Amino acid sequence: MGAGHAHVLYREATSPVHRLPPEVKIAAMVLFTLAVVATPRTAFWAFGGYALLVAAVAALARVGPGWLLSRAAIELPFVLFAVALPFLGAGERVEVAGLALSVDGLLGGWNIVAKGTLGVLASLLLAATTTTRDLIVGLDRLRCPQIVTQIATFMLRYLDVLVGEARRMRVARVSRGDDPRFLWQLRGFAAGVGALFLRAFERGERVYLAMLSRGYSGRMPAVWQGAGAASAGQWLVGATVPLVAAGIAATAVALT
Amino acid sequence: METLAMHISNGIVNGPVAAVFAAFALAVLTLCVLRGRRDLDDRLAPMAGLVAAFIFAVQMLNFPIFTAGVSGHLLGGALAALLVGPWVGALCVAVVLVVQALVFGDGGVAMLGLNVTNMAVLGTAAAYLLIALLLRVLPRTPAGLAVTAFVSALVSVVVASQGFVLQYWLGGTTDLGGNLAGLAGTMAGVHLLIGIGEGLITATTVVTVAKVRPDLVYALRALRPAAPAPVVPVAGGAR
Amino acid sequence: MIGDVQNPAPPSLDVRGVRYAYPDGHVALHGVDLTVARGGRVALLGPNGAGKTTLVLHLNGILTAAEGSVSVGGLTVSRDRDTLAEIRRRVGIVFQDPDDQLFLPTVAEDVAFGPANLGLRGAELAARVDEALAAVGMGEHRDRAPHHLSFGQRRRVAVATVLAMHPEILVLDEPSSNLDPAARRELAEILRGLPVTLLMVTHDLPYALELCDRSVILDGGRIVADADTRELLADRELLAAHRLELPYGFTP
Amino acid sequence: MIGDVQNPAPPSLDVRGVRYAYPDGHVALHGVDLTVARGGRVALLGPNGAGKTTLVLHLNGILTAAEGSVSVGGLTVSRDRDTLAEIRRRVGIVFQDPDDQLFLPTVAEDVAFGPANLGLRGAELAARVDEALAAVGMGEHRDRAPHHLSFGQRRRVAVATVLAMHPEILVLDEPSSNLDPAARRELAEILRGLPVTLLMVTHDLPYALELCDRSVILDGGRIVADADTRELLADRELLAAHRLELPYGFTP
Ligand SMILES: Nc1ncnc2c1ncn2[C@@H]1O[C@H](COP(=O)(O)OP(=O)(O)OP(=O)(O)O)[C@@H](O)[C@H]1O
Ligand SMILES: Nc1ncnc2c1ncn2[C@@H]1O[C@H](COP(=O)(O)OP(=O)(O)OP(=O)(O)O)[C@@H](O)[C@H]1O
Ligand SMILES: [Mg+2]
Ligand SMILES: [Mg+2]
Repeated sequence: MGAGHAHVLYREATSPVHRLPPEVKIAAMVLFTLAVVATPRTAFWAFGGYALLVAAVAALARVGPGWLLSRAAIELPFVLFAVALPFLGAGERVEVAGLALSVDGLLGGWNIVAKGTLGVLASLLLAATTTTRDLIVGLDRLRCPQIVTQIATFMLRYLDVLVGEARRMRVARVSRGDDPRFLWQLRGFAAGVGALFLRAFERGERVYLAMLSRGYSGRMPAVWQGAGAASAGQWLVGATVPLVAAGIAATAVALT
Repeated sequence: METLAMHISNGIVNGPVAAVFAAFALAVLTLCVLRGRRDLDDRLAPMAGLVAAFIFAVQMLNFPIFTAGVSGHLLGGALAALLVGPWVGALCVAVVLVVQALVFGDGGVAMLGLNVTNMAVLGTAAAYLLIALLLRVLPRTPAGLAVTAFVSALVSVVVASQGFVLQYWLGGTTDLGGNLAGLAGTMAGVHLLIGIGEGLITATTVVTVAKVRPDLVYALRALRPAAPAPVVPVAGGAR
Repeated sequence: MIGDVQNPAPPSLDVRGVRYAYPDGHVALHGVDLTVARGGRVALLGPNGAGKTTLVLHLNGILTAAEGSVSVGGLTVSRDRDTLAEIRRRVGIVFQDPDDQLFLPTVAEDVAFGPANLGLRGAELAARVDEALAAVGMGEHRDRAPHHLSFGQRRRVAVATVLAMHPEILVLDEPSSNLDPAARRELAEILRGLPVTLLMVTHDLPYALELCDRSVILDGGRIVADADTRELLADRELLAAHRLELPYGFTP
Repeated sequence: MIGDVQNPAPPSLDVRGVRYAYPDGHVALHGVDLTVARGGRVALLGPNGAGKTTLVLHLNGILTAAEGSVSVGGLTVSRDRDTLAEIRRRVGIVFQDPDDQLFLPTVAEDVAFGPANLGLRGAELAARVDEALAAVGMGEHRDRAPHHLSFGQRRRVAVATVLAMHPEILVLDEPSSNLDPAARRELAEILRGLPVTLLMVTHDLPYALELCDRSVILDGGRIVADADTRELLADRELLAAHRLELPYGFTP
């Protein structure tokens, strides 16, 4: 069992973006997204500007476009919702390729695709350049209540415990002649889930008690906090992205 | 048939409505932090982490319903409420949503207030109210607990889905006109099915835990003081 | 062993040139060759991290060699489901960590799991379970949860789960660790009485001498010695080169 | 010890009438009394399931006795956070299962976790980590993931995590199991050189004799014997009554 500080989306590299303290990256990412969402949907040029900004950060962070686009597929359900909107929307209709589509629906669909995609790309960039541990350190420095960071710390660690215990259970079964293709082909998916839950809890509880035995008091020791909190300079560097985005958004609002 | 997932992504609901719900969610979560601190002892801390991890893991399993690409996933509010209580439970679900929004892009960051309101606040609250009611009226048997878990999970999922309908009605970026009722119906129908799956998983998980470690089920400790938890504060460390 | 016309029965275990690297790139086995004849009793010795457990996990296809092959009674381990099932029926492995072995809600269910998968039912199954639990002295704990037992008790149940399957080939990874001295001796008595091929990983050299006439030393992912146990244990220099030592006051 | 006016220093460990039942109702300790003076070296012996691990977990407040009390250097274990923190600073426990102990992504970080919690930083912290890893011979694996190590390697790291904290009282639950013979001896040498109070659970009686001058036997949740190790090991009848036996060919 390990605390897997490098989650699946983390891209090991050294880049200026990787080196930026996590609290700066989180704040920049959140503010950027807010600016995007606040932009009127008809200011098409603004979204082009945001896309350029994302591309610039991705290049700085050495994250390739292929990786970003394949991971952005998580958004797919909402893209489908967006595609359905022109058919469902009310009001004025236009004829496109023989289909009567709602203008409001078309714009709504565009709105969701554009803002959704930009938001997903921004969070993927954060994920690609920040370990989960740094993420928690960042939340901690942004004054997130300790109970929340503590739950988050344990959550990330228990994901590994769950995976580890599931693996052990599978090895135990197959070596004694069972032949399940998936976890849920066990005598009922749910029964397996209940047992896995209990096992993972008891393992995790013992680990937690062992941590207490080594002086853990609800917060990871300060050395874990990496290079120390962000300096004013780093905040300034990090602020460029949301500032540019805010500029674009303000112009767009003023123009429409 | 459109595709729906519970994580609202950026741009579906307009900014002002999102902001109002963000303020609402923040206020409720602050209350949860204050109340949750009292609950979170050596037994609940690892349990809260596991509940969050478990919800995180099952939310990753998006599963298709019907044939037409409608997908949904489990929400976990009832499981959290049963195992760690309403306050810490809501925090657990909220933590899952925050981490998913920050690093997986699952659910827009700007829509976090909406998602937290639906899944962490409405879902958990509805579940806990039902749990409190059902545990008092149903017999104190594993079957009673299973029914409680099943029903509260089912209802909480449907309630959470109607939260989305409400928000869309208030601030949907596209006017669906008469289709809003259709949206409400589809959401309820789809989430009834998801709720059945969620109910089954919640019930078996909670019953399994209650059978072996009744001291770990918050709802049984808090709502059935007649069966006192063992005197030991920290349970079962030894192996 | 090749071209052995006198004895056409294939060896119980035949490991040839097995190389294995863990997913993180760490190479644990650098070409291991090992043959154990039917009914043979072999101790697998070696320092921590030598690759013993890794080798054991190849014997029933839990890990699959990057190079080389493993065969069990003439059947080559492959990804084919039916072959794997048959191999897992023949080879019983007691894991080093009992938590890798036990997963059902009660001890009795856990012990019954293997034989039930072999098709046993009803009275026959119950008899297997009772016999195996009695052998390790855990009969009175049959209805308890395995994860609520002490470490040594779990190890005993882990042994019982495998004994209950009556495997042809028994592979034990550190079976005596965490057992109390009486349980250790009782286990040795049981193992001596079983008509099986035995491969036992152990750091307890006197225990190896007690149970196995042949010993191999694995170090750094390679077999570095293979001899009669008594002779091997007498070679202090060889032992010392591989972090093995006889306990104080013991002479083989 | 009560009214011991000659020696005002409180005993390192003082366990009085401790009774404990697990949440499932299983009573593991039925009133245990045990006192270990400062600098004492005591082996805790007993059959599987006797309650040894349960007792160990009481020594730093991980489990809290239903009845009775535990005090460490005069400080009574209670639920008070500050007292608990101080007690956990003094008592270092090596758990029986290394998987319960290791949880960080790399070996070095895991070893640093305890001392960092004690407030150490920078070069001092690094020195502690290096020293502890060198003591168990795992220095070269410092950047590997603990869950990618062999069982014996993990046990060594688990020992290092506690050594790095420089506890006043060292409690080890079966430290020698799964270690190769050389590592076993090296651990004994380290333990002998440490100026600490030592309580060691073990099934390995010669190891107990090597390291501890006093031994207690726990059986069925009660202390049934407490004596000089050599004398205790000479009492075959007593040993046999509690499933303890000396290995073949060994005379204390
Ligand atoms: N899951 C894993 N991932 C990567 N490397 C591993 C993994 N498991 C073991 N190793 C490495 O492979 C080598 C062999 O490990 P193995 O567990 O086979 O040793 P062993 O001989 O069983 O040791 P021990 O006596 O300590 O049980 C070791 O160097 C170990 O660090
Ligand atoms: N988590 C648990 N829940 C319930 N009972 C338990 C639990 N852990 C241990 N027990 C029981 O308590 C008793 C004492 O267990 P303990 O682990 O203290 O034994 P031990 O002396 O350490 O044994 P071993 O030598 O096998 O490690 C045993 O009967 C065991 O079955
Ligand atoms: Mg091994
Ligand atoms: Mg024990």
